[in-house]
Amino acid sequence: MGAPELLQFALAGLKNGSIYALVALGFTIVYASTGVINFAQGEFVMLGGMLSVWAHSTLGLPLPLAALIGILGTAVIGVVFELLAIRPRKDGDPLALIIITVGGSLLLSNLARHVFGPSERSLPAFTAGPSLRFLGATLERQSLWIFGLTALAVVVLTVFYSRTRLGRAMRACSINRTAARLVGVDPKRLVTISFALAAALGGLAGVVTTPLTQTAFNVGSSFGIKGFAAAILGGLGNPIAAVIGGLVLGLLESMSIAFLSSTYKDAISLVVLLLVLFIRPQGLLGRGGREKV
Amino acid sequence: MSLLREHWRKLALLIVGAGVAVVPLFVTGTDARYVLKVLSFVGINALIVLGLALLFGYAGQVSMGHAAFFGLGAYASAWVTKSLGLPWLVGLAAAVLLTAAAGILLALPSLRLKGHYLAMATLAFGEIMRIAFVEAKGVTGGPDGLSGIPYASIGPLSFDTPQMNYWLVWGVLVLAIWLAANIVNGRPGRSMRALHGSELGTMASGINITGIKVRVFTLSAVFAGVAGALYASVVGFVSPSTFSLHLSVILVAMAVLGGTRSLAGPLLAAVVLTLIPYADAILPGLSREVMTVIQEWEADVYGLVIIIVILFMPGGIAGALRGVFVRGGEAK
Amino acid sequence: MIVNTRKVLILFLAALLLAVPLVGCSSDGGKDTSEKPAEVKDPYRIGAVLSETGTYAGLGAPERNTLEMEVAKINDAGGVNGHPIEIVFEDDATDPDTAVAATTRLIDKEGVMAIIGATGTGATMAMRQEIDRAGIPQLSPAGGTAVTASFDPLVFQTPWSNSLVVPFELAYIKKQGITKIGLIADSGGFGKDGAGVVKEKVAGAGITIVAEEAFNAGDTDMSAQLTKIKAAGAEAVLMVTAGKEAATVAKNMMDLGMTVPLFGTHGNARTEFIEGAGAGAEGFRFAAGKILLPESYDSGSESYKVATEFIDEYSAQFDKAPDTFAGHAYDALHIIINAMMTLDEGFTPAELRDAIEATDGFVGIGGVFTYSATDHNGMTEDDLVMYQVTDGKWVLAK
Amino acid sequence: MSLLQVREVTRSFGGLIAVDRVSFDVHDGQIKAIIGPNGAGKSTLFNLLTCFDRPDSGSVLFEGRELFGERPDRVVRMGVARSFQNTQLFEEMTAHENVILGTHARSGSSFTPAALRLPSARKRDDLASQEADRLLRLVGLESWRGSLAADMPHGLRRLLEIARALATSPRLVLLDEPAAGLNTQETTALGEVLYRIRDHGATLVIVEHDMGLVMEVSDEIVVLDRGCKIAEGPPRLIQKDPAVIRAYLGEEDADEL
Repeated sequence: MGAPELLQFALAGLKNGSIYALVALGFTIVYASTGVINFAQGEFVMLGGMLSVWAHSTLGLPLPLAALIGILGTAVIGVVFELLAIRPRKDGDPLALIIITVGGSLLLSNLARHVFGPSERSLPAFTAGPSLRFLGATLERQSLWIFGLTALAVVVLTVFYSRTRLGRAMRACSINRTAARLVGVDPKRLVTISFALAAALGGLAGVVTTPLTQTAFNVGSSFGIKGFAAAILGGLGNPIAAVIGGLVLGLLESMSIAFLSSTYKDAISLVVLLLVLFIRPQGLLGRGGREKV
Repeated sequence: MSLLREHWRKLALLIVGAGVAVVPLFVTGTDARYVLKVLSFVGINALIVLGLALLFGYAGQVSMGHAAFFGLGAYASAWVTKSLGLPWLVGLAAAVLLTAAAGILLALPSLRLKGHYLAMATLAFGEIMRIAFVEAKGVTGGPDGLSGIPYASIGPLSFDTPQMNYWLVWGVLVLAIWLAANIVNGRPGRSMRALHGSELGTMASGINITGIKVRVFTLSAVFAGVAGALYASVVGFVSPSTFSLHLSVILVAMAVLGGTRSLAGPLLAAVVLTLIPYADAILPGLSREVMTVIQEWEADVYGLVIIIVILFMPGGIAGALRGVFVRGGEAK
Repeated sequence: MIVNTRKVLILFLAALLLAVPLVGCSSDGGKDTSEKPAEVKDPYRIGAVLSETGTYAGLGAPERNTLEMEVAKINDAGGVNGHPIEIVFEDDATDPDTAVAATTRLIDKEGVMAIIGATGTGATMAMRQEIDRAGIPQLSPAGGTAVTASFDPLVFQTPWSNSLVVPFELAYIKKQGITKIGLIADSGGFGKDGAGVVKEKVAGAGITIVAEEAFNAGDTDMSAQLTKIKAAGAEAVLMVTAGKEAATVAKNMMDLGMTVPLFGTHGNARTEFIEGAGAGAEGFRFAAGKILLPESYDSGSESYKVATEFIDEYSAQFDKAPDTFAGHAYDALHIIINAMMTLDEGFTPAELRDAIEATDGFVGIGGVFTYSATDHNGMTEDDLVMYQVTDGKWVLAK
Repeated sequence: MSLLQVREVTRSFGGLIAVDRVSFDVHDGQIKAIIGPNGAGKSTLFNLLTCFDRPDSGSVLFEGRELFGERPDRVVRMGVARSFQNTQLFEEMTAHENVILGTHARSGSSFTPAALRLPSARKRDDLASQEADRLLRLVGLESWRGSLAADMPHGLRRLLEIARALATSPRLVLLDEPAAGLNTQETTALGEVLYRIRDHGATLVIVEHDMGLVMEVSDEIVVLDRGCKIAEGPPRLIQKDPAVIRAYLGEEDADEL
C-alpha cells in the first residue's frame, strides 16, 4: 500500500473523526453542566440537517440562510426541550435525566418523521467544484468545511470557557453546582445555555454532513452512538478531549478498513474502546484520581 | 409477625400463580391466540426488565447491552434445538450457561467503570454482539435469521399452542419473580441495601461489593438469556434486528420508570409499555381507527410517557405505589 | 422489605383481576361477520403488515399509499364479484416480533384471507410460523432471496430478488468488457444477501472480485473502502445496498477521482439517490424492472398501459412519482385480486393459495408474473432492463 | 509472634508526609492505643492498617500475612474489623439488621441458597440473628434491637458500630475514636465494653483523644507526632515521657496528661 493511499485513509479517518468530534462536543457541554449524557444529542444532528433541508428545498431560501436556520432552529428546540423536559425535574438526578433524554430522542425523531416524512433528504455542497488533489490523495471541498467548522467550534468553546464570565461560571458549575451561584450565576440558566450550545453544535454537525450523507428522521441514533463513543474515548472532560476522542475513533475506523476488514471496522473500534476503558477507566484524557475514604 | 408475613407471601404467591394459570381459560374468543401471544411477549419483556430492576434498582448499575444477552440466549437455544436437534431443556441450559459466562466476562472488567463509562462499555458489548449475530452466519443464519425453531418441550409435554406458550412464559416469569424476591429479601438483598446506605460501612462489614455486583450482573444477564430462549421457541424465528441498541435502551427505560428498590414498579412498567402497541389485546373495545393512530404515534407516545412519568413521578412507578400503599394505612 | 414482595404479588393480582374480565369481554365482542358464510356484499378482508414506522418507514409509506389507492379504485369498480375489498393495515415498526403479533391479530381477530407483507425480509420470515399455522397465502414485497429460496408453499414474493437481478447485471457488466470488479455492500440484510449472490455467481459470469468491502447503515464516509477497491485495480465497482448510503458511495467515488463505472442494483431505483448523489450519480447504472421508464415497453402493450396508468394516478394523488416499493405493493394486491376473480363464492384460503400459484402472465408493475409450484418469485430476466443516470434522470442504458 | 506487625509504614499526600516510617507491634490479647495531637497522622495510619488506603512503602503483617494490597473487605474477612470516626451505619435498617450485616463477612452473601430459600440459608439466617442478639447484649443495646440506626442517639450509634465490627468475628478490632462525643457516663460504659470484648478473645487497637479512657484501658500506647512515632510503652511511662509532653505542649490536652 503506497503513501497516497495511506494519506487517503488518514483523510477519510479525519473527516469522519471531525464529525464524531462535533457530536462529542455536544455531549461534553451538556455533561459539564448537568452530569448527564444527553441521548437526544444525535437527534440534534438530525434536526440540524432536516431543518436546513426544509428551509432550502421547501422554503427556497439560499443555502447560508438555510444553514443558519438549521443551527438556530435546533438550538431553539434544544432550549425548549430543556425547559419542558429537563428543568421541571428539580432534584437533577442524572440517571432520571438521562432516561428523559432517551424519551426525548424517541419523541424528536418520530416527530421529525411526522413533520418531514420518512424519506431521506439532501442539501447541495457548500462550495461546488471538483475535489482538491495533493500528494496523490484527494479531498472534497465539503471536508474542508467540516475540518474548519470543527476547529472553529473548539476554539470558540475554549475561549468561551476560559475567557468569558459565563464560560467560567459553567466550568465552576461542572465542579460544583453551588459554586456557580457563588459567582452570581443561576445554575438553571447555565443548564439552559448548555443545551442551547449543545443543540447548536449538533445542528451544525447535521448541516455540514447532510451534503455528504443526506439526512433522514432516523439518522440520529448512529450519530449519537459514535459521538458518545468519541466523548467517552477522549474522557468526558473538556472540548479538547472530545475532539481527540472523535479523531482517534475516526482514524481507528479507517485504519481498520485499510489493514483489517471493513466488515468488522465498527467491532474493531468498539473492542479498542473497551480495552481503553478497561485500562484507563476515565478515557484517554479524563482526569483520574483515587477515591477518597 | 414474620411468620404471618411468611404465610401471607406463600398465600399471595399461590393466588397469583393460580391467577396467571387460569388466564387462558378465560381467553377463549376468536382472538384468543392473538391475546395470548401478546401476553407471552409481555411476559418475555417483563422477565428481562426484572433482571434489569435487580441490576439497576438494587446494585445501582446500568446496562445498555441487555439486548445482546437476550439475543445470545435466543440464538443459543435456537441453534441447539434446531440445528443440533437436541431437546429444548438442553437449549435452555445452553442459553443459561452462555449468558452467564458472557455476563461474568463482561462484568469483571466493566464493574471498575463508573456511571457513563459503564453504560458505554455495555453499549459497546451490545453492538459487538449484534455484529457477531450478523456475521456468524453458520450459527445465526446471518441477517436472514433462523426460522423454523421448534416449540419448547419438556419430555412428552410440548408447548405448541398459544396457551401452552403463555403458561411456559408466565410460569418461568413467576418463578423468576420468586427467585428475585428471595434474593432481594435475603442476604444478597440486604448486602445490596447496605451498599446503598454506606459503601464504607459495607466494606467494613467484610462484604465483597464487587462480588455482589458481578453476581447481580450475571443473574440479570441470565434472566435476559432465558427470556431469549423463550422468545426463540414462542416466535419460532430469530434475527439480529430484534437485538438492537434501541431494545436495550427501551428495556432500561422500563426499569428506570419502574423505580429503584422495587420489583413491582419495573414489572408494571414493562407490562404497560409493552402493551401500548397491542392495546386492543386487553381493551377489546378499541376500534381499528384508534389502533391505527396508536401504531402511527406509538414511538412518540413512548417518548412522551417516559418523559412525563420521570418528571411527575420522581420515585418512578414504585415511588407512586409506595405512596398509595402508605396512605392506604400500611404505615405502622 | 418483605412487604415489598407482597406488593409485587398484590399488584400482579390486581393487574390480573383487571385483565381477566377485559380479556373475557373481548371473547364475547370478538365475533366477526367474516365467520359466517360469505354473503353478497360482505367484504373480502386482506391484511397488510407494513413498516410504517422504524427503519423501513421510508419503504412502508409508499406501499401503504399504493394499497389504499388501489383498493379504493377496485371498490369503486364494484369490488371482486360484488364483494368489496377491505384492507386491514398493521404497522410492524420494522420489528420481527411486532410483525408476528400483527399477523396473529390479522388472522384471528380480523379474519383476513390473505396477507400482504412484510416490508422487510426479517419480518416476512418471522411471520411464517403464523402463516403456516393458519394456512393462508402471504405475498411479500420484501426483496430478500431467503423469502422464496427458503421455500414455503404459502409464501409468494413480488420484487425482483437478488438471485434474479445479480446474474442479469453480471452478464451486462461482462458485456462491457469488464472482468475485475470491486464489491461494496451494506452490512444489513439487503447488502449481505446481494453480496452473497454476487460472490456465488461471479465465477459463472467470468468475472473476479478483486476487493470486497462493507459499510454500515449510518456511516458517513466510504472513501476508505473505495480507496482499497481502487488500489486493488478494480475495473468497475458493484454496489449492493438499498440504503441512503448509496448516494455517499457515488459521491465519494467522484471525489476520489475514480473514473471506473459504478453499478448498483434495484435497491437504488429511487429518486432520492439521484438527488443525494448529485453529480456523482451521473453515469450510474443499475438493473431494475421496466416500471421506471414505461417507454421501455412497446407503447401499445398491456404493460405500458398498466404502468403509465399507475404512475399517473399515483403521482396525481400523492404529488410524487411512485417508487419500486409502491410497485411491489401494487403487484401483491393485484395478484391476490386476480386470483380471487377466478374463484367461486365461498372459496377457502387453500383455494386462494392454489389460484395465486396458478398466476400466469399477470401484467404487473414489476414485470410479468408467472408463478409455479416451484417458483414463487414469478419473474424472469426479461422483466429487467439496465438503466443509466444521465442529466439527473433515468434513461435506458445502452 | 505478635498478632500485628507494623513495619516502616509511610504515606504522603502531595508533598506532605502524613505517616513517616512508623513501626510497632500489637500482641495477642492486648488493648493498644494510638494517640497524638491533631494532625499527627492517626486516622491515616488507621486507614492504612485496614487497607482503606494504600501506603507508599512499608508493610503490615497480620498473623504473619501481608495485608497491604488486599481489598478492605478481604481484610475484614481475614479477621481485622474496624469502626469509623464518623459512624458508617446503615441508617434505614434496624440495629439488629446492622449487626446481622457484620455476620455476612463470615457466612457470605451467597446467591443460590438465598434465591432458592434453601434450608441451609434459613438456618444460617437464624444463626446470624441469634449472634446479632448476643452482640447487642454484649454492647448493651438489646433494648434498641428494632430501632432504625438513624433514630439512635449518637453515643449508642458508636456502640452499634462496634457490635457490627464484632459480628465479623475478628481477631483484631480497630476502633477510630470510639469515645468521641460521648459523655462521662457513656465513656465509662464504653470502657466496660472494651474489656468485655478483650475478654472474649479479641485484640484491640484504639485511636483515641480521651486520655482518661486511654490511660485506664490500654496496655500499651503508641504516640504519633507529625507522622512519626515518638514514643511507645505502657501508660505510666508514656505519661512521663518528655517527648510526648513536648508534643502535646500548647495543646489543651497537655494538661490532662
